[in-house]
Amino acid sequence: MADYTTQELMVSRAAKELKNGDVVFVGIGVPSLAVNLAHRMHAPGLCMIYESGAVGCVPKRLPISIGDPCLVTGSLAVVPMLDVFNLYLQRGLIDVGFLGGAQVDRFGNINSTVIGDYRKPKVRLPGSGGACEIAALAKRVVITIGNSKRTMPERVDFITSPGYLGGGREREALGLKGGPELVITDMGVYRFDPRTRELVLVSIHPGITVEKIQENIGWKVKVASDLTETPPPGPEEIRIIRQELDPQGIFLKSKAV
Amino acid sequence: MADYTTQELMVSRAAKELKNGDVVFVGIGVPSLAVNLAHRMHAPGLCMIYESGAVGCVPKRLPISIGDPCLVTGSLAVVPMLDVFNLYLQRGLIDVGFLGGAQVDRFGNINSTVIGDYRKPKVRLPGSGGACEIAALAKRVVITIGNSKRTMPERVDFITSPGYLGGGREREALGLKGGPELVITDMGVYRFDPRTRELVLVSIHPGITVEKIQENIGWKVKVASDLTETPPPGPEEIRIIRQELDPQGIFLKSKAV
Amino acid sequence: MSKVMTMKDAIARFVRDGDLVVLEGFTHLIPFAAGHEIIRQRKRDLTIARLTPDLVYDQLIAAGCARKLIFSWAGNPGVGPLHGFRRAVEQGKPRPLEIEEYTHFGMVLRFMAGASNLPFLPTRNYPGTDLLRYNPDIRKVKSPYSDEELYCVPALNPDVTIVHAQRADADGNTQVWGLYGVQKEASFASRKVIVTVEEIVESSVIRSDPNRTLLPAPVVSAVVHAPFGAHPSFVQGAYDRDNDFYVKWDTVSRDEAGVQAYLDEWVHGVPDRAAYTKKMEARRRELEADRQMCAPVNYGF
Amino acid sequence: MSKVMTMKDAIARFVRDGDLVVLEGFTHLIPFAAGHEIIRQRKRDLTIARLTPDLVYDQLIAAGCARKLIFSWAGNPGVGPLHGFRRAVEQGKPRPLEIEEYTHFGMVLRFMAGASNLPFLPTRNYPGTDLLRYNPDIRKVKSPYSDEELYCVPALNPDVTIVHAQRADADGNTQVWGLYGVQKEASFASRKVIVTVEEIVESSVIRSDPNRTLLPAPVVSAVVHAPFGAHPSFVQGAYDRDNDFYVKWDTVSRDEAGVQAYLDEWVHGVPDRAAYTKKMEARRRELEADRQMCAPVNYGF
Repeated sequence: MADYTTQELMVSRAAKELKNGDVVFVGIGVPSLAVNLAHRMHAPGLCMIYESGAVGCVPKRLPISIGDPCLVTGSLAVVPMLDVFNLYLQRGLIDVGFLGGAQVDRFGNINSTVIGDYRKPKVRLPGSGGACEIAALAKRVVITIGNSKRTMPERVDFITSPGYLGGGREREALGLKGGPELVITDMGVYRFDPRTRELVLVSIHPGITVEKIQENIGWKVKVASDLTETPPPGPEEIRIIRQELDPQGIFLKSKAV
Repeated sequence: MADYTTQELMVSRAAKELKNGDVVFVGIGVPSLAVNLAHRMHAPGLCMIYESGAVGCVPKRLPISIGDPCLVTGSLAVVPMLDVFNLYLQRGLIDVGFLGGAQVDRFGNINSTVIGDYRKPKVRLPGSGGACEIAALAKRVVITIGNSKRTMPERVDFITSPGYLGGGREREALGLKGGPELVITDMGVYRFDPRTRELVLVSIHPGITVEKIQENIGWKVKVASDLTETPPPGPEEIRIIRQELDPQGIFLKSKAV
Repeated sequence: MSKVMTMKDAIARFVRDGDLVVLEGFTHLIPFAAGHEIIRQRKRDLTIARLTPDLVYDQLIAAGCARKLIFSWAGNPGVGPLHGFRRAVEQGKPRPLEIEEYTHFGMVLRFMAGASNLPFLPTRNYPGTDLLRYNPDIRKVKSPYSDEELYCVPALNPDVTIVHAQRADADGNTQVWGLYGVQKEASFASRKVIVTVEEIVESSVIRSDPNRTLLPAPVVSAVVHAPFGAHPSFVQGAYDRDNDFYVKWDTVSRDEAGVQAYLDEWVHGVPDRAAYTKKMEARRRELEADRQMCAPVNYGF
Repeated sequence: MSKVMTMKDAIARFVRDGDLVVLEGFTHLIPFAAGHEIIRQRKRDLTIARLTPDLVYDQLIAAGCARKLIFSWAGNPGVGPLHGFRRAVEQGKPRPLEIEEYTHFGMVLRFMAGASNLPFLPTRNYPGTDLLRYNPDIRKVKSPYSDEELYCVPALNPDVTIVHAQRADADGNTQVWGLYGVQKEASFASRKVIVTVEEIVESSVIRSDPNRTLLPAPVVSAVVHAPFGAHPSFVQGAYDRDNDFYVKWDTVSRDEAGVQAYLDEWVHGVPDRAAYTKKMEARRRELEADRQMCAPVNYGF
């Protein structure tokens, strides 16, 4: 059995989604690892921006929070958050935003606010932070989440960050551009049907079956006619992830699938 | 005859209008000299702000323009112009603004835009710059201008910077606070009637008569019952102006009245 | 005129029960020392606003100082949930906590509107989010230049804002480098501003680099010398973020007893930040920053 | 990816006849070298926008490059009127000049709205000024939080903005100190941005002090090495303002012949700024700045 973890596979798949020259709004964990991997592999011209205001970061260690001092030292620019949101995000300079959450639904809407009722929460989650504006204003959005009936219900309890809302042209009708283009889970990769805007399974990870995925999602999932297997990370990618990006295995704990 | 010029008298009178601790929006020429004089005499805690974004300036030479590099070197802060207008002026941090112009009228309105018709100007003047917002948003405004029928007509050709508009409560009715409190000319000093908001002559410079002033103003001028003579600059003030502030006599040319 | 005073005096004088209080700093320069003094003086019924409540507000909430929270992301960065915040919201312990929720962009604009003395500022954000159903203060404004409608947020004007900085002079001219967060906007929006600093310097230091000044004296009410005053958050060029503490807080704060024990030892158990720092001297040394100086620039003419 | 090119190439490639062009810099860092290259390449029908047209636009106008001016203060700072501007407005020479007039605050907000991709921004300014009668684009917007009505100004989005700076790296990461003016807002508002600099530096210099960066590479289209490129305006830490030239311009520009003679000698008469600088080497030396270095700060952790 191949020597890589599911998270490493997700990181490598997410990295492949980034083009050289992309300006990327980075979050902590898998997104941060993916962006740093792409930066070292095929996208040296990629520009990392953190919502904390650090631009063009070259972190000398794995950042623990989006405001880690290692993001500032040696960066190309540090700007007020007012500029991050007005001049970078709203102005349209951000090519790719990474988002996660507690729930992602059939149309790519994300919930990171509350499980249950907003006023009487079962579980109160952190809330939007910058997620809502990234979902609304970045050109492309890549989502990472666990594949389960709990985390991928047909409809999220609360739309924190708008995807395609009810599907079809609902998002465009509200004047929103962009939108999610890819969802990467621990079992497979989804894109969005250009017409219905519904999630479509386009690749499954090695060892996973379509049945397994159907058991772990909240609706009858659409499957692409040209369904493929997600390419596993190459040895160089694994080396970079383990030796350079997360040597202490802070985010990518287990080394066995 | 006393050894001081009319301009030196105007500078010293304007300086007396400034309190210690005032945050003052400074212009070039008489205002700049007045503020620097006050700073050296009775208002060491006065804070100078130039619309160019220099705050707490300690110019080592007489600044020729409001963007002179000597305003930056050794200043307490240099800020973007967006902050000057949003965070300092509109926020209400500016206690005193100095304004001049080509015309000042009976209700303290200032014209620095055009003589004649706006679309077919006899003389096209520079325009507002920051004057309109200073007149609208500073807590107090001090005006300096020459006393003549041309420069002090009953109604200005164009209101660049609002004073009390048509007089009475017209300014307040538009939601504007503050307003001009003093007009200093080469012949006298005027305040504003608290009810009619019309200019009232409160002091005349040594050697000037009320008749002389009436001949050099565009309407029947109101004179205060307690009309006084403008106090001449003291020897220390004259020394500072001539030796420290304008040693080359760039703004205060002639040394004889 | 010098505005230097002790933390005790600054909090006693400028923070009153029932005030709208802001302690800002986005992961960087979080004024923990000031937060602890607010707890020590048992201030009550505060409305506390911050983009990320972080541990400093989790502690204020758990200590019962706050009746309402205005925020945009309530988590323990890089670790997990804020248990004090969740207990208050989910179980009303130690007292019910009213919440008013925005997004980061919304909070930044609220401070900027307040700092600019404007009633609101517009944004292209918000279409489609359910936040609109629960926050009636995110409203629509019509552009006078087209048929476009945009959402907007109302100004936020705190009674007092507290920020921590690398250095200030005695008058309050304050300089910051590294992450700026929203301290400038929050401070200009506020009626009173308390600045706590690692170092009080001569004005000549400030004047040697005027472009670094974040806050000018006229907006500052008090200057407090509080070295290590941002721990467990960090100060660029002074000390690193104490990530272990953020992880430990996840355990400490799981029940009210744990929080109380922490407050008894580290807040009520010490008179001030100096004592707190002495008590963890070894840790402080571990967190000390390496030197990586910037290239100086010429301000001459 | 390096964006370094010659001034000739940058202007030829990014400035087209009929464009809305902005050369910003408030008394400080005015990109005169770029302005001269625009004249040299005989660009036509430009709409030029700037808070203070200053000598750089007086020359563009007198050279017949502009059909419209958007501005807020048209004078020769500290000297008097701009004769080229007045001839165009009062007598239509060398060609009629359409004007669109705001105030400084209004222009700053127009750039900020453009930089923020917003249709407008509100202000408490403008009640009572006659400017409202002649500028129909200063409009009213109603606050959704009260009965208040405020004035607002529309976004300004130039085709190309040109700024001069102390230093940038080859990718376009640009640093400025001293007066900031509105260069950041004008550049972010613009479709294309040309940065002309005193010095092109290694990225490591930029990275040693990231808080000084005014413009990040993603907004910059071209980087031009143009030492002394802001003369007769100034560059903090490099050279002083040439006040004598500003005074001399008052005489030179009083008639069209005077302006033409100046352009023939100093613009069309030289191939580029390097030749211009060589031609006034003695003057350049007189204007060289003294050294007054800032206190360096620590970015370590």
